[in-house]
Amino acid sequence: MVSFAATEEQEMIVDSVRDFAREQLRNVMREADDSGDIPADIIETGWGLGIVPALIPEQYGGFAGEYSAVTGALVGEELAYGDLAGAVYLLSPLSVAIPILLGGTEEQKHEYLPRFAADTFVPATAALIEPRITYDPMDMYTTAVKDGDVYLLNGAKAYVPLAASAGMMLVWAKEGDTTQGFLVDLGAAGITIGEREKNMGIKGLPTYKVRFQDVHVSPKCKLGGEAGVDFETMLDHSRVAMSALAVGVGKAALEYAMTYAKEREAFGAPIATRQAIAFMLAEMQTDLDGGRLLVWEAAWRLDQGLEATREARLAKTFMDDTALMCGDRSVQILGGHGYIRDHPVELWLRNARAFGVLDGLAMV
Amino acid sequence: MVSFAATEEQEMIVDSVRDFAREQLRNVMREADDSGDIPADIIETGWGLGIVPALIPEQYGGFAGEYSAVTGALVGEELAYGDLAGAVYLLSPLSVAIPILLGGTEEQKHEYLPRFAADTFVPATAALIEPRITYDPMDMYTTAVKDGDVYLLNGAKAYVPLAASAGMMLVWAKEGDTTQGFLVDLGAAGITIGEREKNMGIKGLPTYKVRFQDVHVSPKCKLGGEAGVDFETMLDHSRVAMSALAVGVGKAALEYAMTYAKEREAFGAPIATRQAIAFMLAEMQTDLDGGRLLVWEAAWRLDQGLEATREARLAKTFMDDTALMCGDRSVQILGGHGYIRDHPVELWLRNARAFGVLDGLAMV
Amino acid sequence: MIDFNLPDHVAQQVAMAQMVAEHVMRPKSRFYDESEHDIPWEFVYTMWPQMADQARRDLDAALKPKETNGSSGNGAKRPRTTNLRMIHLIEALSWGDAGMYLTMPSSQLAGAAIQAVGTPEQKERFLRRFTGDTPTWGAMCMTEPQAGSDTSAIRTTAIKDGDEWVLNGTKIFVTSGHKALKDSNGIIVVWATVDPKAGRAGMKPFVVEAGTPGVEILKLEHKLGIRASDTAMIVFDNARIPADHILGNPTVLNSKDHPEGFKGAMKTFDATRPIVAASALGIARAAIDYTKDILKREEGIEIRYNVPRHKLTAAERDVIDMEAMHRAAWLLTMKAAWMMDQGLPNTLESSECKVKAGEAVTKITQKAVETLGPIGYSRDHLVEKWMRDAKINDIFEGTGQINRLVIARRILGYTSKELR
Amino acid sequence: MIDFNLPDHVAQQVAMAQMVAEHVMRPKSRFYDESEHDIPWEFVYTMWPQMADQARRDLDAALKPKETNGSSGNGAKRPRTTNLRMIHLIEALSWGDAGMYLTMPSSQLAGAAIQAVGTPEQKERFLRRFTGDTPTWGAMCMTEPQAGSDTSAIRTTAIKDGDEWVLNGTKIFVTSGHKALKDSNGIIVVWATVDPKAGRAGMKPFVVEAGTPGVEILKLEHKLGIRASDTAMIVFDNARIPADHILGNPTVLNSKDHPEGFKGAMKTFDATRPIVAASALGIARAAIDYTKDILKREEGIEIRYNVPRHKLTAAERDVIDMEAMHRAAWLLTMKAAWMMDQGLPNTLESSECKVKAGEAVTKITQKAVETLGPIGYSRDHLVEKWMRDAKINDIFEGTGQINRLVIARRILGYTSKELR
Repeated sequence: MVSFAATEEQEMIVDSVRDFAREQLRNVMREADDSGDIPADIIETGWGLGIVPALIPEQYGGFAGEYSAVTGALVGEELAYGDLAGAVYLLSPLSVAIPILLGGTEEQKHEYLPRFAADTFVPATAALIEPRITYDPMDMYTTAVKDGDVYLLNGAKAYVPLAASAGMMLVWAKEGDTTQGFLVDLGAAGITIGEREKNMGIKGLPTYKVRFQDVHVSPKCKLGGEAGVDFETMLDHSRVAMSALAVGVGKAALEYAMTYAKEREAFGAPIATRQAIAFMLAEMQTDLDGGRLLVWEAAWRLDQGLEATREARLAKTFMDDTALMCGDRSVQILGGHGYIRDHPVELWLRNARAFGVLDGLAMV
Repeated sequence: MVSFAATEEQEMIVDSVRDFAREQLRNVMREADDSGDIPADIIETGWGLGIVPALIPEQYGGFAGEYSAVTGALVGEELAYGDLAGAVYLLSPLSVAIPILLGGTEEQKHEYLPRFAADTFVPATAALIEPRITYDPMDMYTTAVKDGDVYLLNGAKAYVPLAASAGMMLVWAKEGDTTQGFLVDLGAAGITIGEREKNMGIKGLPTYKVRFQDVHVSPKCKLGGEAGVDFETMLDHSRVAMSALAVGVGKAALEYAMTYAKEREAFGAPIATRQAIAFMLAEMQTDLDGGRLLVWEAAWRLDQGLEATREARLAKTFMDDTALMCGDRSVQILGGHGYIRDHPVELWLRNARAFGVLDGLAMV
Repeated sequence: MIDFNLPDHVAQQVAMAQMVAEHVMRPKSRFYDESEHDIPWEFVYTMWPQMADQARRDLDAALKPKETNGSSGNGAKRPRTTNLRMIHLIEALSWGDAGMYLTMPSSQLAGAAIQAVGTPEQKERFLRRFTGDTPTWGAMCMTEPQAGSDTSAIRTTAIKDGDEWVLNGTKIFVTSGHKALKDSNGIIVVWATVDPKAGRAGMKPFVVEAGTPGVEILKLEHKLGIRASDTAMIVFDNARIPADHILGNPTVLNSKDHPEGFKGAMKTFDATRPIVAASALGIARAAIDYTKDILKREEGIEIRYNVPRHKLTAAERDVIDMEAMHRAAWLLTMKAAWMMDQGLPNTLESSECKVKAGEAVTKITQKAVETLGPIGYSRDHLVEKWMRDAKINDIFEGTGQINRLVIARRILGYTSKELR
Repeated sequence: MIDFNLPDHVAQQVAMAQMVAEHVMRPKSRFYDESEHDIPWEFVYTMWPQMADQARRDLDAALKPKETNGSSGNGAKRPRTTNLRMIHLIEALSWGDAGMYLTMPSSQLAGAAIQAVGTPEQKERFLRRFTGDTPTWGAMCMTEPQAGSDTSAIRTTAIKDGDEWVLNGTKIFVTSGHKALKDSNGIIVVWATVDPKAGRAGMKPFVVEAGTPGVEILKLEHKLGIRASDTAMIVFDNARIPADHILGNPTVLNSKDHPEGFKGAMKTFDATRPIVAASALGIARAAIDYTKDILKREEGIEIRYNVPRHKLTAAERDVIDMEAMHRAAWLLTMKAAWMMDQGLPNTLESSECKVKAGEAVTKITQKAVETLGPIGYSRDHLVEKWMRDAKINDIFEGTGQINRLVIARRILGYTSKELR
């Protein structure tokens, strides 16, 4: 039965996440952008919300929650409203945990999932994006080739979050015609973690280039075992999650611009009373509200086990553009003030541009 | 030396064309859209302006003028400002005359060009567009194959103007890897002229589907003789010409909407005093002015004998969108009144949509 | 729980509407586009029995004193789905033909106004005719030559003369006006001012029945699209109607704080804008379906949804952009309807879905014509018609500009004085 | 005759500027982006000799009584090409680096104001320093914290006290303010009101020299882009300047018909907006070149300009759209400059090119980042920087919104009262 109301349980989770995102993440956002560091205690506080452990079923040591992409979307929007870099940082373990949950063998679940039920932040990361302009998650340049008893990984990845601190890494590579996941230890021979990357935005999130040269991976570390996984569904999850984050960034930009436009006077009245400004805001609101529903529908389909590739793509297409539009317009509405770092809108413009570019950066 | 000023001679031509377009073409525009007919005397009056004969060099019986794509663009804009259907109708002989002028052999020039120096309208037409969604002038489905002494034409064309009344037709077909032109008599065996087409817009212009089944064409009727012609340049000319027409249609829509918006009151003031309306008009003006310059530059390059494929494409890309935008916004600005046939804007919206669709319809 | 499953009973009705759209409407779509103002009787008769049946049930429910509040129609416990059902049906019928859909025989906006503020007697008197055997139409007369978006500029007057109101003025853009007054024994609801000096507070709705002397149809508009639907210009020349044909409170509350007549009109927008949005999106879906179908059938192009944007062909990306816009607008429309069903205020959401749907259908159909090229522009195919039909949706029930203003005022907390 | 051939002498200078852009600016582009507020001395010293030379010739010409009118600089017969030359040079330098271009040592807008309305004595006194051996900067102080687009809200005051004007107030967004006051013996032109009650009529420009007591730089802004350029906040705390440092007529003409001080400021926009547009389009060209280059070099993709739109790949179509927008904006800019050179009024054209260039560079650079994907977003490449640099062009010298208003007023014939 059609409904646009979240469950009470979801409301509770969202409320606690919202408080954290607004009061804590947002407070360190600018400093993290400058320094490149999100304070560890903020991450620990965020971890303490229990978002990740709550997803791990009881038999794997978690809190017996059930993974829901819809809940993930609600949480993602709130976190990204606080700060995108912080959101991706905090949720990065999910880019390992969720694929295992969705596609891992029973052994893999038993071995890896309990690690995510820890009391303190568990840095983990997925290596997906490649430093090519024709980067395509469904058709990777990084390869995995079975060579006797092991798989050999070769290739190069970029935008790998937390690669320097993560204990566990899920590497996505092309095996035959499909993309498959391989759980590797970051200390394995043949893995070179490059210098920390310098990016236009999400600068509070440490990302790295990682090279793989004949890295040996045991077959039991191939996600889903011999048969592997249905990567397209994983990608659908990631695209929906990223789109939820995009809604949060767009909303942050809209609200800030709205407040500013009501306060800023020009020609004898607040600039928000001029149609040019008011219409920009109305369109931002409309597209964010529409985009949020695209995200919800795609997430709901994933939760229902329905085919969702088309819906995930529609949500992503729409939100890639909408987030950027909101970032750009928020700077425009603030004018010269939007261009300087005293206000956060320039940061959101930089962060918003990530969405159309870094496909697969996060999974929520 | 950079200059944006037309020559005095051009100004004179443009002035006379402008008067004709505004006073005569515009007057019959709505009726022609309803009835499908542009009165013959209007066409004769337009022909009397001497646009076509003036292009034919003296040695071929003309007025010794020199063909200039820039002049063509200036004239095209003015005519289309009056009415697009009338403009294409009146200038349709050029889609035969110009290719001959640019690429015909000396014999072809002597044989055909004098016909266009006549005192009365010379209906002639080019068959270029094909009824396929993947229609591509550089890669036609209609073929010309040398079979002994003759070329055999096979295929189907659409949007062929005046096919039922024209004496002469230039058929563009694929020969080998290139597109080549063939001058055919409309009475030739194997040519079937279909029913008059029913189109969304430019309804005053009669267009037809034409089929070719093993139509025999003598090699001396192949444009440019054995070697053929550089069709890409012809297409550049056509694209520039079409873009000039697009400027005219867009300008007609803008000016009408502007006048309406200054007169129409709502909420106590002319709607043009509201930023939402005023900004739409400002953007239409800006894009039309920019588009016109793209057209001029591409036309100028053609006149200079410079490579102009890129510039023609940029002009066309920009004006396809801009004309449609102007048509759409003019309807929007008139609101409910824009939707009814008492005002011309709905007609311009339909006509404007032709530009992104009917590549190669006219050559000016 | 956030859920996108349509209830079974709605899904079944939608499937039926889609059948009607495909088999009754589509085959005649071009005919009624070319024969402007001919009435598509086959469609009218197909729809009438269920329209009459629905009207009877609505009227009976409205006249049962206890259940006028309407949160649940038949005493059943299931949540209200009236608006959700409505938008789905209209979307399906508009996929068939938006012009024909507008000829659907019903009391339309006139009925909505009477249901909203009429007395039980008025409901019985004016709406019973929509439950009989003969297709009957209602129509709303709001716009005037000098009063479009700015309804406060309405000049039609209603002067009390003894037991009667005397109407004078001209109304334009009356959808189904001819059908209500000439092709059936229908009604029209006319907005007129009882006190020109009172501004919007003086504006009141009046019911005028077919056959009333002094009511003439001056012309039927020739339009860009939705040509199956009649759009009438109606002149009132000392048209006399009984005193009790006024809807709602006849008193003029001069205070600016009580423009209640007008508020009534505005409130109907909350219900009607999602309906217009749904109709728009039916057209948009038709255009998308057709485009995808031809791309696949003629050129073997199937849209690859899992390929990154930069690796797509231009045509693929256009289709995906079209679908994304369409779906976003549709979900906004669903939400606005769902909120209405839940009894939640939905002015913001109604305007949002109207803005997005009006813009989406305009862009989508224009792009569909372009994508199909020479085929798109030809009247041998329906795409060009859909482009023409589409445009009205960015105009009526509040232009895109008016609805942006509504949204902006809501989110900024401005009055229409502060932001205009 | 309509002609797009650049005169040889301009073409040669442009080629030189392009060399500087490529070899002096580009290699340091990233460095000065990261080291915000460091002065790119190598660029400054490269440019200084010709800037000083040009300044000397301009000043000498201005001081020769007969030829101040400026339709022809050196008595030569050839048509004036000052503005055409200027936009081409700036376009080329901004292709190199727009932030560094803004550090170009010259009198900049301050010089333009003095040249426009200064007396010969003022020109000599204030502008001679720009002809010497040491790089020197000028700067314009207009914007205040509460007065951006709305310059009538300026609150900085100039009070006559004996032989001096006393300035009090705060100016922000002063481009090269630090370089003018601290890094050289430069000047700034400060807009202040001599009569707060007189509105725009009371606004006058004053020249303030480096070293004037009471003038302090409160901070340098940290910006999204153009980080090589300093953007200063300057405070005037009882700063005293000689009486003859006022530019133009010191009398306040209270009539609304003579807001001449402000008109002077507005008039400079006709010259400066094409310059900003040119700078924007230099950035845009850089982004297009880079995108095409990588597409070709790394992926073997060459743009096919003769293939119909619907048969292109998405990437090809994006590039073509980018190029079309860019070229349209550039031709508008050329025309606005050409009109200025011809002595034709170009307010409309100046705003048109500014609107289109600001919009084009924003969209083009944002799209370039997207097209290059992971490479576009990385600070290992300059595309992300260009996207950041770009955005200012839709904001300064009149936002896109302000310039749309200017255009609309021109074409509709409205005053700023009628359309605001």
